[in-house]
Amino acid sequence: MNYVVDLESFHGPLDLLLYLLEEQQLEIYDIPIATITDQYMEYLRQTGEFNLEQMGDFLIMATYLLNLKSRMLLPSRVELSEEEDSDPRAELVQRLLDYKKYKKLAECLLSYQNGDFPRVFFRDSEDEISGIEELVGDAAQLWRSFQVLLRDLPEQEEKFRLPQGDVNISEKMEEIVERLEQGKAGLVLQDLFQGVISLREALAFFLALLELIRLQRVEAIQEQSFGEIKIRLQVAV
Amino acid sequence: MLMRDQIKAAVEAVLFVRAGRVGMDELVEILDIPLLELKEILLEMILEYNNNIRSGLQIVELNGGYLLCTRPAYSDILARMEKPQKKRLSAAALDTLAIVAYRQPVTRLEIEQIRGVKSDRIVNTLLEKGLIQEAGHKAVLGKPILYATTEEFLKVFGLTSLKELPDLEEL
Amino acid sequence: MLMRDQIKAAVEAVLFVRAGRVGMDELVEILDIPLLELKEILLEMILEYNNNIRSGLQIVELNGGYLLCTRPAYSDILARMEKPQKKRLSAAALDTLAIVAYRQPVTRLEIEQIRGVKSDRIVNTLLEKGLIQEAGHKAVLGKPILYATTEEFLKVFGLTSLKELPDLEEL
Repeated sequence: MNYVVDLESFHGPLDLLLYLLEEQQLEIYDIPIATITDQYMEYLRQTGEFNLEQMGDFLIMATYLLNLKSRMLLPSRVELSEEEDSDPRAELVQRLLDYKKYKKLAECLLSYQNGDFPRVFFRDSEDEISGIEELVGDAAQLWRSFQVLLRDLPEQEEKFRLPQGDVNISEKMEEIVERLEQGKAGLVLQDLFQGVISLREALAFFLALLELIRLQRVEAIQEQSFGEIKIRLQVAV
Repeated sequence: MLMRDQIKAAVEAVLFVRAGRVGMDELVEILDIPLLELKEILLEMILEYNNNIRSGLQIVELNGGYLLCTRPAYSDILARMEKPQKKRLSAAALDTLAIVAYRQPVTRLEIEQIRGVKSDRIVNTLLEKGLIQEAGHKAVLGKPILYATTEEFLKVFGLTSLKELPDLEEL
Repeated sequence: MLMRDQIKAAVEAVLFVRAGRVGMDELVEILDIPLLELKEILLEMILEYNNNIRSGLQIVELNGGYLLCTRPAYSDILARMEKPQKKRLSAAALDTLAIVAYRQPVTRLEIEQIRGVKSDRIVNTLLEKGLIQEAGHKAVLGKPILYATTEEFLKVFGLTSLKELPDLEEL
């Protein structure tokens, strides 16, 4: 049967494993690792769209399962020490048992919340009903926060600042044409970037160059692979 | 089937939990007893409460429903109670609010550039609390939403105008 | 000067108004009577409440304070009350909350080890909802934050103490 499994509906890889075990009425204490691993991988394969962050957790478990599977399959050639002799599944079994326990506790909590178990009720506060909470604050506090933020800013600003209005491509286009008009033999591409101090400026020069080429005012010629790229004014035909 | 005393206790519990009026029809439904019997019981309860000098509470009929509330005699004492827990803003909320207050109107990206961390959740929280509001779109690529502070913000921070914010340049 | 019965009524009114725990020191301040006398009165009140079958309420001691809440006997009836838009917790939130409740104080990493998934978002959500709180730092490398449940947690799940949680070993 071909269907897409919604991984979102599982809280995580342990939940999916428990589901697989329960579905086939398998014992947690004696997990058939090979079978379960194959089924687990099959589930992942059938999964269509997924949330990347969540998928990461599932993939970590997949790696772990594959590793377990291979360890179970390998014949033990060497005399194993006491510790290594223990069932490689032991850790997984313990994790599944732990997880199952807390899952049950979560169900208990839900029953409490629903009033399925004898519980006490507290008074609904007016706050909760109206959704109004009285917030307090003072302007000096606000000002101090901002001061601190500004003080820490310079470093961050260099890192995060995005292109703003200071990069003007048409100015750069004029500059390129001007420089090409001065040097008769044209320029080598790298020369364009001489004296450029910021990445944004370099980007502006490059965009300006592309635009000039598109407008057929300038041509760029590379005579051999990996050779210099020469730029010169296009001669009007 | 509940005994009469149990019904009274249940009514008290219901009125207690709901911090407001409980309609008669709702009481009938919750307690699953006939309307007439319930009315009779409530009348008895009101009398009992009124005669019990050891209780600071009373049952009051209001718009065809009933309400548990304190007796007026204790209003002086209750006035001494601290008002419903005043909530302080978290440091993250305060930072974000400071940026909006001083840089408004400001986009979320601009806030993030100053804070150096993702701020979508905290911006949403401030929106929900009514401390900031959307204030149009910035005329740049993607037309990001601009945020500004609200009147509620002024109220919470005890300002009558944004001009009262401490001056940045003075530092 | 208040009479003893009046003090009891006043205590009841104060506990009623505050939808949660009222600290002993706060009670002393509000009622303006000596601590020892107040303690004695509260003990009497707890007994009186417990013996009054006509009351659906009880006084409970919690973290050195007192609070008024319903008796467990009426949980069936009260569960029928419509909760004013109480938001249900997601299954993931419940899982996480269960781990914090039983393992507290616990770090985020420990939670993630048990759940097998990243849990930073869900931990933040629980913090925002006030169901868990930071409870110091663990004395290990990196000094990770420890989390514990709050009084709000007890309130939402109708517990008067963490001891009322089902026994872990019995499951």
